[in-house]
Amino acid sequence: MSGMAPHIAVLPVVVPLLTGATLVVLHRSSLAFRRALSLMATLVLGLVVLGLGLAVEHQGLVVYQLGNWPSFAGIVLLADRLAVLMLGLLVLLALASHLFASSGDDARGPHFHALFQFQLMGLCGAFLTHDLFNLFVFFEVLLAASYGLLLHGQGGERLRQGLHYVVLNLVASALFLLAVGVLYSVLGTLNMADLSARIATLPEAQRPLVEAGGWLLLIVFALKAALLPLYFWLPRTYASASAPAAILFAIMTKLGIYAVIRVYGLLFGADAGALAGFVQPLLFWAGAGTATLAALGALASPTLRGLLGYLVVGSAGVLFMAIGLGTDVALAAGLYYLVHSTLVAAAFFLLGDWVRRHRDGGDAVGRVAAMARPAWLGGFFLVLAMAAAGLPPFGGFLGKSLLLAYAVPEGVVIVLWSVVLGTSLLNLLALARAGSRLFWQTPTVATARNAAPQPPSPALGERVAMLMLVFGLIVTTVMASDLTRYVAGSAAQLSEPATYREAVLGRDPLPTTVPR
Amino acid sequence: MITAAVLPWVGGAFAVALLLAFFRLLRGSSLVDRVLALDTLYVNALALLIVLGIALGDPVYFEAALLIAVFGFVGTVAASRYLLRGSVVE
Amino acid sequence: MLLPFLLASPFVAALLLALMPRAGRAMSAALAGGGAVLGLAALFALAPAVFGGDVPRFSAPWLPEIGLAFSLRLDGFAWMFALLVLGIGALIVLYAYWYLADDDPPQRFFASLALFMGAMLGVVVAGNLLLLVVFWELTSIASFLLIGFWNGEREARRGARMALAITGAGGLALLAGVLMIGRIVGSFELDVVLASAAQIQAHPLYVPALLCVLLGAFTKSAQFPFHFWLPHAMAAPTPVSAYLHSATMVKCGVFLLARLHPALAGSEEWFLIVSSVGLLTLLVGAFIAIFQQDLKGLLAYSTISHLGLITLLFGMGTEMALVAGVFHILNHATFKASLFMAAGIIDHETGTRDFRRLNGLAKYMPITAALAIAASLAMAGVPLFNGFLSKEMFLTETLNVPTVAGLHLLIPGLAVLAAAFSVAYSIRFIHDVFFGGEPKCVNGTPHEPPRFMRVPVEVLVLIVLAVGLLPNLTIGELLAVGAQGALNAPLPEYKLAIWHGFNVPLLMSVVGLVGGVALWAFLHRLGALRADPRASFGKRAFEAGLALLVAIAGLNTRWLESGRLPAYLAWTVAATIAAGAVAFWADGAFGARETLPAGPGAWALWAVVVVATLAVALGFRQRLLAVLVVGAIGLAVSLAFVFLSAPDLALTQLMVETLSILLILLALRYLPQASPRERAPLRTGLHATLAVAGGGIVGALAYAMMTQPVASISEYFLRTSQSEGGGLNVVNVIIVDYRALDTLGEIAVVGIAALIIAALLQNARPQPEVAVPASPGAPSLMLQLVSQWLLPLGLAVSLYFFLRGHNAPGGGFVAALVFVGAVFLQAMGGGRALAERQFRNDWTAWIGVGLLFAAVTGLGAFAFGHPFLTSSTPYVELPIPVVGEWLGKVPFASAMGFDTGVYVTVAGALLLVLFLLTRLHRPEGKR
Amino acid sequence: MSLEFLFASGIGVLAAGGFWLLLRARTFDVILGLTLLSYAVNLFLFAAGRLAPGRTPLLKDGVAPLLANHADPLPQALVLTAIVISMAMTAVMLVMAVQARLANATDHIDGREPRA
Amino acid sequence: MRALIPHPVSSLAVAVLWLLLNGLSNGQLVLAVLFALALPRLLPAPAIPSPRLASPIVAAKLVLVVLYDIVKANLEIALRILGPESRIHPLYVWVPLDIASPQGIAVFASIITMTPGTLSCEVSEDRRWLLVHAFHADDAAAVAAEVKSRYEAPLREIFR
Amino acid sequence: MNAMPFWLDAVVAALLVAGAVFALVGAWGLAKLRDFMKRLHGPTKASTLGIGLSLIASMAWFAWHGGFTGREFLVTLFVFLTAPVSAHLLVKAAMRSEPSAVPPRRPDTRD
Ligand code: NA
Ligand code: NA
Repeated sequence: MSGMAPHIAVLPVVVPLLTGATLVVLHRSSLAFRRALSLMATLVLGLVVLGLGLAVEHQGLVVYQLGNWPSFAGIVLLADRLAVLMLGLLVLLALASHLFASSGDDARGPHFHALFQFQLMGLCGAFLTHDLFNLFVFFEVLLAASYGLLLHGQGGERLRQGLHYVVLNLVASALFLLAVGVLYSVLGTLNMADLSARIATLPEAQRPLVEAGGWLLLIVFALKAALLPLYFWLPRTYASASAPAAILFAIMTKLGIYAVIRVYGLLFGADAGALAGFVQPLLFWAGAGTATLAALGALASPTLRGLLGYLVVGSAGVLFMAIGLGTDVALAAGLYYLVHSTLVAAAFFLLGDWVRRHRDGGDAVGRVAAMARPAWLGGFFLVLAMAAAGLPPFGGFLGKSLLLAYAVPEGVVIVLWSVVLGTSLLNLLALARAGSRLFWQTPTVATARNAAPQPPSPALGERVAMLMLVFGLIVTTVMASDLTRYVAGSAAQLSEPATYREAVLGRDPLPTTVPR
Repeated sequence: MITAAVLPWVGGAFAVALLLAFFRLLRGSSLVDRVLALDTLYVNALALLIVLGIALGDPVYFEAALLIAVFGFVGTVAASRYLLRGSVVE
Repeated sequence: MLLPFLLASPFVAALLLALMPRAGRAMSAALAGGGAVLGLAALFALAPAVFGGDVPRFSAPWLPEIGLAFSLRLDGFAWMFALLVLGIGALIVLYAYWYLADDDPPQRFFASLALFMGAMLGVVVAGNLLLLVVFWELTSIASFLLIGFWNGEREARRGARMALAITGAGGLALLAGVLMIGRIVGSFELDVVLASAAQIQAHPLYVPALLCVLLGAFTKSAQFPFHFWLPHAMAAPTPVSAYLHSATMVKCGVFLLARLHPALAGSEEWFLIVSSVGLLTLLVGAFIAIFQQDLKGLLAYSTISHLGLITLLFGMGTEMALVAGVFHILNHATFKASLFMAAGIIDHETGTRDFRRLNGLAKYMPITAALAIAASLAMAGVPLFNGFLSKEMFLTETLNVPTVAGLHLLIPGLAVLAAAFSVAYSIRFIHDVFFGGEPKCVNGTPHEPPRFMRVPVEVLVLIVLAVGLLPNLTIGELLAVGAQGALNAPLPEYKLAIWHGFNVPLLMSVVGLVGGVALWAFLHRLGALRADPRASFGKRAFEAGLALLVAIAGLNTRWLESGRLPAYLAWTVAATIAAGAVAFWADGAFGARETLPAGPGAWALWAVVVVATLAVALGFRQRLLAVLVVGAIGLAVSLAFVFLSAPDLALTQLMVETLSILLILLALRYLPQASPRERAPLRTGLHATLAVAGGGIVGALAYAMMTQPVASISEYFLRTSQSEGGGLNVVNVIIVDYRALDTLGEIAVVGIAALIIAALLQNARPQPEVAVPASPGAPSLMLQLVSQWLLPLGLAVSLYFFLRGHNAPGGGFVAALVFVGAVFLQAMGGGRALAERQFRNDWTAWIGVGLLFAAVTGLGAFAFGHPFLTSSTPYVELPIPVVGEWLGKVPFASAMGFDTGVYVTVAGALLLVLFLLTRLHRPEGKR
Repeated sequence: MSLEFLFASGIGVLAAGGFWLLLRARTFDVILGLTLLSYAVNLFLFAAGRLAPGRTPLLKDGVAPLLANHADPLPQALVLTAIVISMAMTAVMLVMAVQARLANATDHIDGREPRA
Repeated sequence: MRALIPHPVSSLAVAVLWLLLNGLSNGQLVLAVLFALALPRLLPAPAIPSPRLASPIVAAKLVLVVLYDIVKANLEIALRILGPESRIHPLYVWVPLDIASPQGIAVFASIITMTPGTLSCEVSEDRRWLLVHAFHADDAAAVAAEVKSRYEAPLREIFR
Repeated sequence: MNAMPFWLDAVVAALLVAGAVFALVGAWGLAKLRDFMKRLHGPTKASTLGIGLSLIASMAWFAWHGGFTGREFLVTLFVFLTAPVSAHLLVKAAMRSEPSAVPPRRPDTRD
């Protein structure tokens, strides 16, 4: 392991890649074997991320130059506290997804675990890469894998939503390339630190193109992260996914937000001159609109999982508002909320699957056959609903409190307060409505007769997965202070683009480029 | 010298041929016609590459010419099989 | 440590119950009651300190970043309230043990009840305002669970949701207010906040903070106009109602008013808002109460009215009014809890709560009747009962209100009116239930309840009487310590006594009593008390509002999240247009770089691209035709790459083009052969506009880019490709070396795509009528032969491209595509069966092997201490002396190993897909 | 008309055609639209390296390895990656289109025929 | 020999192809031999077995005849294409086949396509008839007789 | 690089011109003629020959300029090998779908 230490930053990409490839080679081996291999690899990934986290704590920024090329020429991976945070979250969700899937979902179609590992590879790569085009490539890897996971097990509705999801993402990929083209054409490089350095000294005449490139890129991220007016596809798609896929989707939305923080924080950060923070006002207002519409959507959603999709959108809206405020403290609060909302969404998707099973396949909130409703199911629903609606004592409450406490209620911040509090109320109403109908409504005589027999209680793996996520929620609540300090550290790190440039480019003298 | 003098005209002729084939591709009337036109398009493109190679004095475009020949054929076969049988491979 | 123990005991009980889903009624009640009793024990253990003037505190950090700490603080006021919560809580548990029916799940009930108790206790002892909000919201949740306990009933579910909506909204407002207070003061610690009245009230955020906090308090305490949720909470089991009305939930609000009184009260705003809301509530609640037909309904509106009274007192802002308010909280808790329990007994024994059916019960259950009448008299404020004492103090205080000139009689007058109302509804309660005829339509003959069900009522009525008769002895000290805590300052002079001599308040009391009796008699004679009460306006407004909200939400969902992809795409294109247009907003997008002249060749290719694109987009609905024209576009694009000195792109584009066409042809068979005409001119026009604008923006951006000067890192690649990357084809060296990670990702995508397709096609078998029918016939001899001849040659060509890639156009990807083409030609010539028989390969495994190969080659660098994907030694000479020299230098970068991985992955993936697609239409019964 | 203008206008036309077909509601049209769009995008990305007709594509003795003598190799490498990825995705889309038709009995992208 | 080189034609073709592609050098010669030996072996046996080739002289003569005919036929066709369309009289001809070898039939059909104004359209399933389309002809029998004598006869000698 | 001798230059030029003319005529036929079976003849023969001639020209040109590898010969061979097959398949497809291309009945079949 010590021999691997210098390479720890690349291992989050390599480990799932090797595992995925091996799983493809051994695609005819027993499912049990593939499950075990995939689980092992995910645990190893957890160790790797732990190691990387320690390295980041120790060194500040961990830079890895692939192919031993100078930073500006080759591809560079970079791990900072934010990346480690996202990776840690990913590993937790991945374990939950794996355990849940291994209870039977993975048997519904071939290649689940290979696709799962490729998905991890793509996500890890996207969290680590410091190269704009390489980010595109990892986006493609993780999206491709997500198409597979979304369609896993098929079904007409899943195909329908899958088509929408795939087409939209392909268009987004095209826009990504346009953005890369525009930025490269003016700035002549792809390394993010290098881009940042060049934007900082950009001649005024070239600013309009770079700005357009920045906006184009924002569309790409906004489509993934679910920002108005580009989130419309999300609720139905998430609602159609199986629970293990939906768990990973929960972090994919956050990936879009991560990309916004990473790219805009570095490229258009404090020292980007006239372009500093140029997207932030839009992020704030669009985030406000997103959160509001999502809260309304949650209220109107006819199914539980549709509602969950809206909750995901709503949390993205709040996060965008936090980013849009453009302060360290707001970003830190946002990051805390990000962790919490991701965990809640993941746990809720698991629960949604249980509910669906207990309802003979449907999770419609309307007046349909009532479900068999063991108390534990209702208990989990209660806890998750409280967490999701931002009710105390869970992290949602703490996160929103952090956000509000850090922002003086004056000017646009009043909008922030109103939206955060107002959407909390709407979410509360929606969840109460859904919960009371799902768990409290008694069956009519006719439907009771047709009601399915009590389904078997969830498999051990599923229960462990759920407990893991709930435990994560409790940890984010109880250890809120430690987590807050960590994310504040991340935000502080991000607020110093110069540090990144120094760390990435400092060791290689840049080639002289003469405009021609 | 003569070669150099005729090359633009030769290239132009192949280009015109290409456009004629393109006209037929758009005009039809039947699908078979259009497959034939596309095939001819490929063949003339190949010729253009040869001419370009001579003009540049660089054989680097030979690979492209070879691939146009091979894949033009594969494409024509597939399309005509689709027309002929309704399936490309049985 | 006693303080956390005090708070923990009900929570522990709740948690234990939550973990014991099968606990019986006795077990559940014992646990919940145990929690209350343990808490009481702790409370009494703390009593000496508190009564001695000490304030026990406890604090643990939670989220110091914003000042949230787990701080507990037990001053006299908190002690008094804790006593209410736990004491009445214990009685409620005892009562509920008897009250619950056999099919009510006891574990759920008592767990929720214990949670409720704990949450309320938390509000009371919280020493940090944010922590108070935490428990505050918990009370909302717990009450939601309890109100909806009989979940089979629609009214219960609705009532629970309404309560949650109103009090939840109030909780969020409270959070906002508390956050603002915290911002003003710099701390959420109650000690600090209570000592910062001047600072708070001078701050510009004071009014918003006050409004938010009051919103929280008013919603929770059911103050007008938020009062309507409370009567609907009556759907809860009666013990819950009793608890909710006496010691918890609605008392939260008035508790908060008292708690923050030292910090927030005293200002004009406070007085105006709080007292007017209190006054209105006092009147409205009392008036509506008279006309209720439901026993619990009457009690509920009575509660609203009494809470209004308390609010009014707190609004007055004087010290003595605060004392009166605290006193009335205590009194109201006792008589209202006993009244509810009595009502529960009546309901339990008769099966109805309708005044029109309940008559003359005094005959059947005399003891209960006596208890209920005693409690009602306290509610009416009749002397010798505890309600009289605090009401008298209230009337006194109304006279001291500093009001605007000319209106100084308004408040005392309205207070007397309210007193009359309360007398009227109390009489109605007594008369309609216990006297005046025989009960109607009741199952069996009513009788007294089980002995122990009555005990809690007896205890409470005893307190009512004891306090009413001997106030100083019984409650003097408790009130003093409680009021002192609430005031956070020395107590004013006051005297607890039944008789203060003849004075104005006494006169007001008498007028109220007489007026109340007269009012009741008048209404009774009129028959106005027999009519059905109308559904409350508040409830109707709330439900209409909610329905409107849901309708708007549904409209929004239908309109924006329509499930129609074209709409989503239209938004995306519109966003693209907006983003791109930014470049042209300001001057400068177009640079001054010199442009190149366009020759006829360029014009020809341009014409082909433009005409073909228009044809595909607008003209050709027949799909095969469209595919062919797209093929022509692809060819033109390849030629463009050729002319622009990019042979690798030309090769790749050309082959990918052909392969895509092959794939499309394979799939097209299972799709309609032509696109239908669309009939939505408006939408079509919009789409056309978007498409043209989008294309225009993209084109303009492209042109703008090309007119800007360049300052690229690319020259580095040109300069080092040969010396350090070992190849003359810079593009290929970039792909397999400088940016090998991109390529690794790219082939992973190809592999993943193949896996997805394999998964999708695994069990697919189209119905015969879906596909274009295949015509029979022998395979073409000529094709078969040619494909057969070309196979080994194709393989050789493939190897040629592979080996040359580093120094000439080509490389692993192109080579793999050549291989795929050759194999596919074989399948077209000889049929799928033949080709599959010939290539018994596990193409899926190829994908994995290729990826492993590429990755492991990259990992090889670790052995030399280099990073992932570091390529080594550009050229090797074979070590054998003579042979090596004879052969010459063989270019061999280890990046070729990587390229091998590319080759194998791509070939495996494409062949897997192609063969699967050809197998889609297999004969019935065969796999 | 400069070469750059021709090139850019060609990109624009391809992109417009791509957007237009994407907005049609049939799976097959969408696939064609994506194909056209990816042509446009690939040419666009290539254009980011500027146009360099008639240059030596490979390194060669006697030709200095400068951007003045060669087409910019970096965008080419990017376009290569992009081409391959878009091919893979086209394949996925195609198969999904077929499966959706088989499952929903229509090739409408929303899985149901619009009401007339 | 047969064990070492199971598909001699194939191997020869690979070797020649490799050298044509890469030019002649010592290293490439080694590779050519290597691939010539390896590739046909790696690949599965062809569905239609390789024919035995005889009479190389006849074959060489045929190649020359065909090349001459190609040029001649193209000139003819070019003139007719450039002339008025009304003067073109196309015609279908069924040509009975005497040659049996599948490779022979294929080559015959190919030659017909490349040469005098004719196109081979279809080989009947029993391989006894070849449908030919003539660009401009008046006498079907004459067309059949010409192609049979000019190409089929030598081919029958070559593919025995 | 020394200039080609006049005769070689002339041959190369002639081959190129001839090739271009044939290809042009073939394409002209494709574009002009009104009947599929007539149109087919032009491209299959003339264009193929046109390619062949230019390939030979290219071979000769590079032979003199030191780049001879015989690869053009390979392409020529390939084109000549595959053009008849393409044409063959196209005719078969046309005979199935084009009314004007329906062939007469085989002489040895009765009814
Ligand atoms: Na009555
Ligand atoms: Na290297």
